[in-house]
Amino acid sequence: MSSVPISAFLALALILFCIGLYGALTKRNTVIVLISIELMLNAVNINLVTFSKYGVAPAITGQVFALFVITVAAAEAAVGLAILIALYRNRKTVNIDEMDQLQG
Amino acid sequence: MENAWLIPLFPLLSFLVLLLFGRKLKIASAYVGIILVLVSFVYSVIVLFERFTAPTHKAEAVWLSIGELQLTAGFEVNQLNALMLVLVSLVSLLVHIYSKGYMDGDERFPVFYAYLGLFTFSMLGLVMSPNLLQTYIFWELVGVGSFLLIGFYFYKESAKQAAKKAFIMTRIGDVGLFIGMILLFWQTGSFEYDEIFAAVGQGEVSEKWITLTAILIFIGAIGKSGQFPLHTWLPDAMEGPTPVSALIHAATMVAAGVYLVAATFPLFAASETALMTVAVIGAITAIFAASIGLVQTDIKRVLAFSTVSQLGYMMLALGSAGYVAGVFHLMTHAFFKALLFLAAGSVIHAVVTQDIEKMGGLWKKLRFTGPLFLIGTLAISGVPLFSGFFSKDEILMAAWAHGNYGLFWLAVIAAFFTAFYMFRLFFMVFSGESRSKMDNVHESPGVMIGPMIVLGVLAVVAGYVNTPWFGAFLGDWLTEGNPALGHGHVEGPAWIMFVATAVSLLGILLAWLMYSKKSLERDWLSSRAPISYNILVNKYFIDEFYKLSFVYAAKAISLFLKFIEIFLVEGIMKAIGGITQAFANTGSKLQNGQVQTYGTVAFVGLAVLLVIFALTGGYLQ
Amino acid sequence: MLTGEFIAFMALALVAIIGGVLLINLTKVIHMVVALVFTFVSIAGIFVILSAEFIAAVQILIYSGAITIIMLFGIMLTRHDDTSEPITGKWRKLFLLLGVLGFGVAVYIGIYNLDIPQAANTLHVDNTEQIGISLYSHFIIPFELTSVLLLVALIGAIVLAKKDEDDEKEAEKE
Amino acid sequence: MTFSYFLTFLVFSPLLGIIVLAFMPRTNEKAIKLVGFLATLPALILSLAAYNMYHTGTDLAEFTERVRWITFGDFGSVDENLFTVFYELGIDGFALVMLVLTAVISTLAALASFHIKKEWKGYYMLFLLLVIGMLGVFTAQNLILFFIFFEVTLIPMFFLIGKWGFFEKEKAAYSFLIYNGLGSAILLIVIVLLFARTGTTNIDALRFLMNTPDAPLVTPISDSLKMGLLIALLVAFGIKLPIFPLHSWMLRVHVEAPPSIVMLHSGILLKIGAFGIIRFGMGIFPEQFTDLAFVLAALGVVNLLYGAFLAFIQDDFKMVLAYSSISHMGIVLIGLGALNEAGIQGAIFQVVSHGLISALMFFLVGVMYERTHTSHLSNLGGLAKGMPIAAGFLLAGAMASLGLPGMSGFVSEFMAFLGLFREWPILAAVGTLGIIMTAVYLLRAVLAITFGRADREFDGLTDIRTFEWAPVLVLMGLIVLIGVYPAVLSQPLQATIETIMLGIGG
Repeated sequence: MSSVPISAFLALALILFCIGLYGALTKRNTVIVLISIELMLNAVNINLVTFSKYGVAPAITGQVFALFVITVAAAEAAVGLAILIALYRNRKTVNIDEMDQLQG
Repeated sequence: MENAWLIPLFPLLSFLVLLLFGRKLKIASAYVGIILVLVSFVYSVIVLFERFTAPTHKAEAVWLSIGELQLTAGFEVNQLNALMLVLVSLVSLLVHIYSKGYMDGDERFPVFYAYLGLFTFSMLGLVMSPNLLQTYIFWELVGVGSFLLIGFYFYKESAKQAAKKAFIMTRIGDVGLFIGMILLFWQTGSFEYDEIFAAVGQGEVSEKWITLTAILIFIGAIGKSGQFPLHTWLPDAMEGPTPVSALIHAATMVAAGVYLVAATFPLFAASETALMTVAVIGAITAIFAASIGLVQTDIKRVLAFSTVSQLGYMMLALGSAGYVAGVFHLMTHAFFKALLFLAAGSVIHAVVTQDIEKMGGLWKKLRFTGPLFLIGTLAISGVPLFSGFFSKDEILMAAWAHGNYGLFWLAVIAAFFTAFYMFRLFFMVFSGESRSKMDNVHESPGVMIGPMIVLGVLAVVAGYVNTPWFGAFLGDWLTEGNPALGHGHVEGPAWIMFVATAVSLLGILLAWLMYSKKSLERDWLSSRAPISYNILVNKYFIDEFYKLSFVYAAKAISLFLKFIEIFLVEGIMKAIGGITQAFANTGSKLQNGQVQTYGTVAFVGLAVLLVIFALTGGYLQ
Repeated sequence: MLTGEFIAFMALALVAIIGGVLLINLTKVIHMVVALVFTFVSIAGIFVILSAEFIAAVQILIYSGAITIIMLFGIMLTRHDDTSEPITGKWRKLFLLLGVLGFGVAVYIGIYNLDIPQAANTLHVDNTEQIGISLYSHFIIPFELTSVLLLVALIGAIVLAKKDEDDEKEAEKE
Repeated sequence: MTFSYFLTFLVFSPLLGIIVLAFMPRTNEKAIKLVGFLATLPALILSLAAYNMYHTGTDLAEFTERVRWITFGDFGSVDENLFTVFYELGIDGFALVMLVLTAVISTLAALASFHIKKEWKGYYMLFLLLVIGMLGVFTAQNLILFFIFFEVTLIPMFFLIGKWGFFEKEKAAYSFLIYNGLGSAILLIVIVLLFARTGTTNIDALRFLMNTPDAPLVTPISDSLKMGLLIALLVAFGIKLPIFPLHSWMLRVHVEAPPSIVMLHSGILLKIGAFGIIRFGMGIFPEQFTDLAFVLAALGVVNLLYGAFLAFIQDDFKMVLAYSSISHMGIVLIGLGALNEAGIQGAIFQVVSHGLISALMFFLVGVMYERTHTSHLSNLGGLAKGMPIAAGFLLAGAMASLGLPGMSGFVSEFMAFLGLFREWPILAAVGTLGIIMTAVYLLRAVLAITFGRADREFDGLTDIRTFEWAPVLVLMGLIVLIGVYPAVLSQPLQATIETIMLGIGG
């Protein structure tokens, strides 16, 4: 029925996830880090939707979950940016390597 | 005879009592020791007489069980054992009595008697053992007794070294016995003598194994009996008190090696190679030690080398299938050599030196010791009518009859040497002018003379139990009912007896000419052939050789291992420490407060796990 | 087997990946966000291929629309002096790259020959209706909770981003 | 008749002492020492009672006690005991012997601790905790309990070395902790893996599961994994034993720890390694063990010779004894490697015998150090004059150590070699070189201390004092007892060895 194998979708999701991950862990600019995280979430969505169609037990649930993920991602993006702006106001920088308050 | 196991326990009791209460008993500890050993001796004599009429008695109980295997302990009274019991307890008794005088005034007097008790216990236990394992146990205990007594003067550096050397050299031999015993056990399934002999007799053990195990057991005998090449401890062992030398290093313990070969004789008899080894080692030791004895100047060392040489004789006898000859010489030698040592002790007691160059002219001053020493000297030299003559004759006969002609002539030369150096000793000590600085040289007390007289009598008459003229009583009795041990008496050509007599008389004559009459130059050898003289004085440089080879080799190996220890083992230690530290350092560096670093580490960790997972197929099977 | 579906998938996937790679490699922040828009849109296309039309619509609305715009605002509200990466990050980057590659390979080993038997499904029929039904029946409680979450996020974002006047004053004093 | 909580009381009886000590003023030296000593007595009395009951025919299984403790997951529907950890104590003949040995040496070490000069309160509290750990290790019936008790021995030991030791005590304590921590970690991995795969950690159950084909395991374990687990176990316990080249920590501990603690360490703690190898290595993985037997025997010979040669050139007497421990543990390995009845029995005998002998030797070292303030051979000499009794016991201890017949060392050495000669005669013959070397180094060291001319400063030495008599006499008595009448040991061991032999299939 389908000419595209399930593994192709999964592989695409994997590649996007890896790119997002790499970006999230290497970029200095906090905005880009946030964007990379969005990309990772998107990759997850691809998986969810793929399994919703091609999984062992196809069901709509996968798509519903993708919706939830998108919602949470949107909320996260909003809060993340708010924090970023608050931080920027305090420290005049958006570079993530200058934020090391975690260090004791 | 059922209660013969009590015999060794009396000296053990003496040991324990003196160890616990010796300090309070002081001089009375001598009486404790003497009485208890006397009981042993009396009982041994009774057992011996019972044995003349009754058959061999053997009793055993399980000592240790290993799964199905059951190792037993017990005692056995056969002809050889009964004879040895009397011999050991007698000499021990005499030495106990003698020491009362000799050790008088020593502050560790009770300790000395305690050690004597321990030694006597072990030696009596040794000669009653019905199996190899028990033999080995007492064999080692005997070694400890000897070690303790050699090191009795513990504050002397030389005594310390001698004790250590004695223990280690004999231990090397013991390991041979240990290996031989275990191998024999796995071949025959038993440590029991009779079962081993039965297995060997029925051909259950291959020739190769018999030879191997017999030679290993013989290595044990080499160590204990001071045979070449493990003889070097015995002369050094003379650092101990002289009565100890008489008891341990002349009459009993060193003869244990001979006893061991005799006790396992059927095993040796089954392998011609093993017999030949014993004979060759024996003959080499006999001539080799005798040649060293020619030039020594310490009275006890001369006697020590003569002991080594005589033990070589016994080995030669056993190796030539002369079971009776070996045991016979063991017995006579015990008497005359103990006599010689006790007499030497008496001499040392009188002049407070062991150097024969500083003695001389003592014949008139020591009215008892002198004649007794002469008896011993005559006996050991093989002068006819004394005990040594008969037993030595028997050995030569056995060697000739067995076809060891080369060894026979070696033995004859050794007999010549023996006669020469023993009389050299005698003349230097007792004849001529006094070279001693001591003024008040006096005879030893009666408590020392008494035992010597007993031994003197025995040194003369002991030979008559087995003579070609009056019948070989001892031989017949020893071999009775046991054909594996050979005949009671070996017939040999009559000229052997004359040759033996001739060489010993020749030796005596030569010694007389050199040292008493002084018609021959004394330093004949040292001036004509200084090299060979040097070699003899330094005992063929064997001690030096051992020092250079084995001692340094052990040191070198140890140092090499120390390097391994420092670089390899400590290296592992350092590596473990270093890795831990490196981890800690990296870890603390990673704690820089940056989320991305944390994320990286966490993620890479996950990735590594996943890769491992993927590579191993997902699961450790 | 060059079906239309396959060609569409390949094209969309290619665009998505190129977008992602550009996100990593471009230097200007604005360019990066624009590159990302391409990725988001192609992912929406992928959703269509996977017969999730509703999700595709939501994807375009939320991601390509809302989130991108928020990000742009964020960029504009903050200062961006695009300097070069610090040198110390080099090793970490390499380390991470190896980790990411290892992770990718390991997961790929797990999925590359994944073969799940096809089961008939009716997802493409009235997709939106199906989602609606399950959202309002089976997932009603999580759905309501999502609204709470969004509300919290909204208020939180406002509180965080609002200028704190006390702080401002203190900052001026110093 | 069953003995409920007999073993619990035995194991935890020193706790009573800890509690009493906790409420005592820290300056009351005499009372603290007395309480510390008395607290070791209940365990001694109970263990002797257990030994006596065994001899009068009580079945050792009656001592077993079992309480459900921790349950992981919910597998009640499959088997209610699956993934459940019990608090279970029990003993077999081997454990009984080790228990008695531990109790005896603990009591004597408590006496020897009278030499301790500072902070008695903390010392005795840690000491008693250590005793609890050791008693527990030998009675634990499952691996998790075993591991807990095993760890309980580590911590007090660390502080006892680090606080009351000699000059480089901190370094010794840390190297002790690093090595043993590593060993515990490996042990923990093995235990957890076994638990996950089988759902049980009970030793008898594991022995059954591992050696029954088609046993109902939760997940199967391949032969190669079993081999891996066995090797891991051997490494973990090999550190403890110690096997060359994992021994360097133990040298430091022997030299730096206070002698009373070394008595326990050398006497008991090292034996946990042997106990573990026999109980778990041989018990749970007999087939794999058979494959490794030669390696073990060869390692044993290496240990024996390596220790002996290095002991030969040491100047510190404690170092000599430390290397001699390595050498003697080689005999344990030799016996285990021989893998026949004689060998295994020899190994267990050596465990007990070396425990007694090294405790005696280190006690004497403590006695001498207290008087002369040195343990270096080059500084000592002629002590036989000043303290003849101590010197005599030292010599007797050395004789026992070098395997003099009539003492326990000989029996074990003899049986181990008897076993090895049957399997690998050539290797055994090489090993006998160790017998000679043992005599060489021990005599060298002991004669250097006792013989020779006495130094002037050693003139006014006092000999063995009142409380010092008890340890030397008891230890010497036991050494001679085992040497003369080995049945006291071999009888309880019979059943254990039969079980092991059954597993090996010999």
